[in-house]
Amino acid sequence: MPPILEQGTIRRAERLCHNVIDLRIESPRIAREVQPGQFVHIKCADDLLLRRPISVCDVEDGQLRLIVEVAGAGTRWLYGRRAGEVLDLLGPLGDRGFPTPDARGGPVLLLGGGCGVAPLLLAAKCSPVAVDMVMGFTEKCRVIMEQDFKSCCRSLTVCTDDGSYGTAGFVSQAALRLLEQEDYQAVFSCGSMAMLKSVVQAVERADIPCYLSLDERMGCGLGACLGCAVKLRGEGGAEHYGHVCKQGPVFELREVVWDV
Amino acid sequence: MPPILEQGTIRRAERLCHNVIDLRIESPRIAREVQPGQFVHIKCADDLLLRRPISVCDVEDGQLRLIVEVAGAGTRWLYGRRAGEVLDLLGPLGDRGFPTPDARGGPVLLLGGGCGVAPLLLAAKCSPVAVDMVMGFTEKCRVIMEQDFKSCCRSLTVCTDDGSYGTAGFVSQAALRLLEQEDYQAVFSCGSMAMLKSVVQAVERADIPCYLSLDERMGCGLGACLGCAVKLRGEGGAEHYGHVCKQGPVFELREVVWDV
Amino acid sequence: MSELSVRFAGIPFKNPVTVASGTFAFGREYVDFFDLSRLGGIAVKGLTYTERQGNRPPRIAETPMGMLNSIGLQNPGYRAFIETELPWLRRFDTVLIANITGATPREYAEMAEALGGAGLDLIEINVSCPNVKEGGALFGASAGGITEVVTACRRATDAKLMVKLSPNVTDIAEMAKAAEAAGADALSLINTLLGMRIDIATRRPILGNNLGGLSGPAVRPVAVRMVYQVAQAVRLPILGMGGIATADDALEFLLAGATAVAVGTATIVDPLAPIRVLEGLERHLHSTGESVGDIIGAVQMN
Amino acid sequence: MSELSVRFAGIPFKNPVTVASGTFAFGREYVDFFDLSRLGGIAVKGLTYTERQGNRPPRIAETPMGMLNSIGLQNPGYRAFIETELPWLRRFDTVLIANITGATPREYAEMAEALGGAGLDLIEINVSCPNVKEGGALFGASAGGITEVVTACRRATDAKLMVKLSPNVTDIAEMAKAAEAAGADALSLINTLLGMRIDIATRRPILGNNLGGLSGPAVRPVAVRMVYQVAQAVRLPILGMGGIATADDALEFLLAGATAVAVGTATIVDPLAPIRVLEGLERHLHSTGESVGDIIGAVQMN
Ligand SMILES: Cc1cc2nc3c(=O)[nH]c(=O)nc-3n(C[C@H](O)[C@H](O)[C@H](O)COP(=O)(O)OP(=O)(O)OC[C@H]3O[C@@H](n4cnc5c(N)ncnc54)[C@H](O)[C@@H]3O)c2cc1C
Ligand SMILES: Cc1cc2nc3c(=O)[nH]c(=O)nc-3n(C[C@H](O)[C@H](O)[C@H](O)COP(=O)(O)OP(=O)(O)OC[C@H]3O[C@@H](n4cnc5c(N)ncnc54)[C@H](O)[C@@H]3O)c2cc1C
Ligand SMILES: Cc1cc2nc3c(=O)[nH]c(=O)nc-3n(C[C@H](O)[C@H](O)[C@H](O)COP(=O)(O)O)c2cc1C
Ligand SMILES: Cc1cc2nc3c(=O)[nH]c(=O)nc-3n(C[C@H](O)[C@H](O)[C@H](O)COP(=O)(O)O)c2cc1C
Ligand code: FES
Ligand code: FES
Repeated sequence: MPPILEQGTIRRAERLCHNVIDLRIESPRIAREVQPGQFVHIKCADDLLLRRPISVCDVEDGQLRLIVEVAGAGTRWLYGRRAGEVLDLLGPLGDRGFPTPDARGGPVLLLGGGCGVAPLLLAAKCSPVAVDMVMGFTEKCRVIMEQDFKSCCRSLTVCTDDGSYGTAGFVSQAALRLLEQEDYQAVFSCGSMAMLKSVVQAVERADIPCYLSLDERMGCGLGACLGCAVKLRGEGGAEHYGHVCKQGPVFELREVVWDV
Repeated sequence: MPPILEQGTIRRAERLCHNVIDLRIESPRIAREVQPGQFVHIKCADDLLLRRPISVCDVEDGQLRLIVEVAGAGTRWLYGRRAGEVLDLLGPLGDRGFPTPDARGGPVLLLGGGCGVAPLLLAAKCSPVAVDMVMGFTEKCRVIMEQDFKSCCRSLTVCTDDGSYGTAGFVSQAALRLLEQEDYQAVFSCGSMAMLKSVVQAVERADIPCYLSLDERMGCGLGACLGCAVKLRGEGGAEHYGHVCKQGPVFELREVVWDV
Repeated sequence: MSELSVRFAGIPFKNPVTVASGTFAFGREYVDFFDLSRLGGIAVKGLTYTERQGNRPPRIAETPMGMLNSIGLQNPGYRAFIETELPWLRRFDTVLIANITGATPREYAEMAEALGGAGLDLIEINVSCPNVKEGGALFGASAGGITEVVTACRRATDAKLMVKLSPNVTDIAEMAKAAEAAGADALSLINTLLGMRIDIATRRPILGNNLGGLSGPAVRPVAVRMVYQVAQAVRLPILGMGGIATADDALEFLLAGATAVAVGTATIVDPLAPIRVLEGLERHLHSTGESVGDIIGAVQMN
Repeated sequence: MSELSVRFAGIPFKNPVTVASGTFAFGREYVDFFDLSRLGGIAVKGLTYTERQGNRPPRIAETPMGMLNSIGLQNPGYRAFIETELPWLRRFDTVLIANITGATPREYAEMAEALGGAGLDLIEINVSCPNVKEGGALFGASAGGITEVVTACRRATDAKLMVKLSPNVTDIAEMAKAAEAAGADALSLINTLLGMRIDIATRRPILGNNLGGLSGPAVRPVAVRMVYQVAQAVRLPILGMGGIATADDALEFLLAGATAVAVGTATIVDPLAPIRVLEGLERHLHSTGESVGDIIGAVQMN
């Protein structure tokens, strides 16, 4: 599925909470091709040169669903969009999204933090096996997409850092409990670097594959500019730089060299 | 009247012809102070660094009226504005607009070309003596503001270069005829450089003051950056550079050194 | 001492926000917008030995997030400045910075002497104006030229001397070291990058003078880099500038090693820009509980 | 000959629109967007003597209408290029431009020889990469360094040599003359301007490598100026680049004296940018009835 340039018309723009928007974008050509974990690269305001990568959260009726949280100028611009406006999209990008679970294997555990829950929805919907979802937010008013996950997951655990909603504590803590109880065939995770780190620690002990969607500053999104480097461990253990936009954005935890 | 920074809300945005828009902007503080010939300096799109100078065409009920013709990226952005949107304005600018005619003197002759007719409307409305207006356009479909001038001028001559409407020919030709018939106390003119040149030639023979609104690329609009230079002839005949934004934008024809 | 105040070349600045030479004239145009005494300092329009009319128009061309100017130092000459503008400017409680360009080291020295004598707090030696034929950038393009001009000025006055460096050089640190060795008290950078725009319709450069100096946000990454390199190379305090439009921009320069900053092109766009930078800086310091001094040069390299 | 074709260093280009080294990899990522045979030429990602992994991330930082990159020449080495990429690229009817950076003049020469032997149309000698420690910009910062590298390459091959000049120099014309005297067949400019951005929250440079190269529309006025200056100083054909995103931008470079242009950062933003530039140029020529040759160097100074 080669990447496509498409002008997508926003059909719905709904604020989920302060600084988080849920966009439904008519983009039939990209929507037809997209796989869980892939992203679109969006041209934002005229005064912002580079595109911004945003994961596809869901697809339905030729529409892409994107969840965007304000992090800077580009995402603030996206947060200000309204139905009827048109976005310049490049996608679907990423040769590797979340893998399709083995239909004969155990269930899959999804771990998402903040806006990082978004790409896990499509992964959950496309899973041939049961999925358990753990999602974490700083506090009650930041919780999003609870209903979406409830309707497609076997179980849903909502955590808040401050205990103002659901289970108090971090995603990794809830994950540890679930990993003890159940034989998962894989873990899929997406969230902030801090969350991923703690997930890595939690999962490393369990001997199951863990797929992480990584964040890196991007240029082309196509694998050409070599901007979005991530240090990987190759077959023989040799380290090299791969590229998040092309070889990812999802990587298996053990291929990644955690420098930082 | 020191210049004012004001956020003006567009109350009406009406296309007068292809690429020409008529904007009414709620800007009570600037509107209260503005004199004929003065301009406002407008921040346009986020990716355009500098403001754009636009003459005030009229004031009514705390609203500025501006006529903008697309000439490049900034004016194209202005052309795309709609009622309800807010503009960042700096004005009124220019220490010298069109002078107030002597109430006991003869009538005044106004010569405008294209969008250059705009600032002449306020001058006409503020004149204590009768005004004759000659306005020129390339062709019929470019004629604007005919009614506006009709209602405040003693006579109105509309010229088109191709004769598709009104009198065929240039403003300067019609001006010559009027100058022969009538003892004007002054000529006020605004238009393209080509039009101003031909007006200068026509008027130079008549021994009456002629006030021209000049165009120059601007930075600050305040007289600080010294960007908008125009060569002037001083008292003793010595040439020096004055600044359109501050000492103008209106100059008497004989002070200007016509280099180009 | 407030958390905003800094000492710069021994001179107390109430805050580190100044306005850049040539973008603020002699201040008169801005008194309607804010009290000039709020500024840490004011660098006045570049002065020359005798009156200059400047270059022919057009003098300004917009570029992507930047602007080219080819003003060419239009100014009444340094004597007229001392007589007509200085007495008026003195009413403001702010550091006054003269900015001088000579055709020869001798002209620089005479101006520095006279302006020092007239009580200017700081004299900015502009060896980097790209828009005049004689002097200016000619001196700033080599360490030898800088040495010559600064040495001449140093001999002529005890006033504080700040050398304004050109970014149009291979090795900015070398220029900084030359200025330091010749006795400069401070450095300011960057002046404008030499650039050109051609009108494709007329097939002529937009600027009457053909080439001009690029300023504004577009040049900021180059300016931050040069401030950092110079801060590593010399011990002189640095007045950083080049595309500063917000407090965040100013913080980048302070972190890179500037002791104070100047707002230039941003003021041309928004007369209140220097005040917005100042107020944003103030808010930032309140929120972190730091003083400006804690931020200067505090960048941690990767 | 169509009105779009040009001869560049004796090589026929079907049109003057190429893609800049490092922004197009080896072309594979763009075949889904357009037929690469439509391009006048393709400059491949910078090659080094042996494989390089490049610099640590982050490698990209956005700036006002520009971007900084510190890729650091991640590439498989020139031999792997010849073996793996070149045969694939050969299927396209376009001029292939190798881009080489050595740690020593000898490495440059060996690569030039091998790539010339492999039938590359044009070899771009990159003496201006700001993102590697050895070689690269080190050579491009002085006329002596350029002479050394170009002389070594000239001795090693009869292939056409194009020297890619760095904008981070005091006198670009001097560098161009050195390249011409040492036997270069063409020049390309500009490479990136050295810059830096600091994240004010972490107080660290955004780029893992701290400094990086600035490209994109922000640098265009500097690039146009340098192309003009170089065109005045030497007789070599110039491949102009730096912030070209539209046909109008390309026309500015041609008017300033470039014989062909390269689209770089714009392709990173919009994969179709080179085609848009090409089609716009075509439309422009149709409307004026000219050929590209009529435009090259046609700027009239004021
Ligand atoms: C594969 C992928 C998928 C993503 N999916 C989502 C999503 O579904 N929803 C969501 O809200 N965010 C998502 N992000 C993060 C999002 O791309 C950044 O928040 C956004 O690029 C920040 O841009 P800005 O202009 O708001 O911030 P600024 O800080 O102004 O951006 C400046 C530059 O840095 C880059 N940048 C800054 N932060 C990041 C970051 N965390 N990751 C990548 N680039 C960054 C920007 O793209 C831009 O080039 C995703 C990132 C990646 C790599
Ligand atoms: C005092 C004054 C009053 C004006 N009044 C009006 C008016 O009422 N209606 C109207 O339609 N136009 C008016 N103009 C002209 C208008 O300012 C320009 O058409 C406009 O600035 C062009 O900007 P742009 O972004 O569309 O074009 P671009 O070519 O993209 O602009 C690039 C840069 O050049 C400057 N520039 C380009 N052309 C001109 C020009 N002719 N005059 C001044 N600067 C220019 C721009 O301001 C900008 O800085 C006036 C100009 C002046 C000086
Ligand atoms: C219109 C204009 C006029 C300038 N005049 C001078 C000058 O007279 N002397 C000087 O040293 N620098 C002059 N400069 C350079 C500025 O002081 C400053 O160094 C440069 O513009 C970079 O800062 P900025 O990007 O904030 O504008 C001028 C800049 C502009 C834009
Ligand atoms: C991501 C990136 C990688 C680059 N890599 C190289 C390179 O390998 N070799 C080289 O000579 N120039 C390289 N350049 C410089 C470009 O070829 C070009 O000279 C510069 O970016 C200016 O053009 P632009 O503004 O159109 O991008 C690179 C530029 C970018 C943005
Ligand atoms: S963003 Fe260009 S290679 Fe990944
Ligand atoms: S625009 Fe700044 S002086 Fe006129």
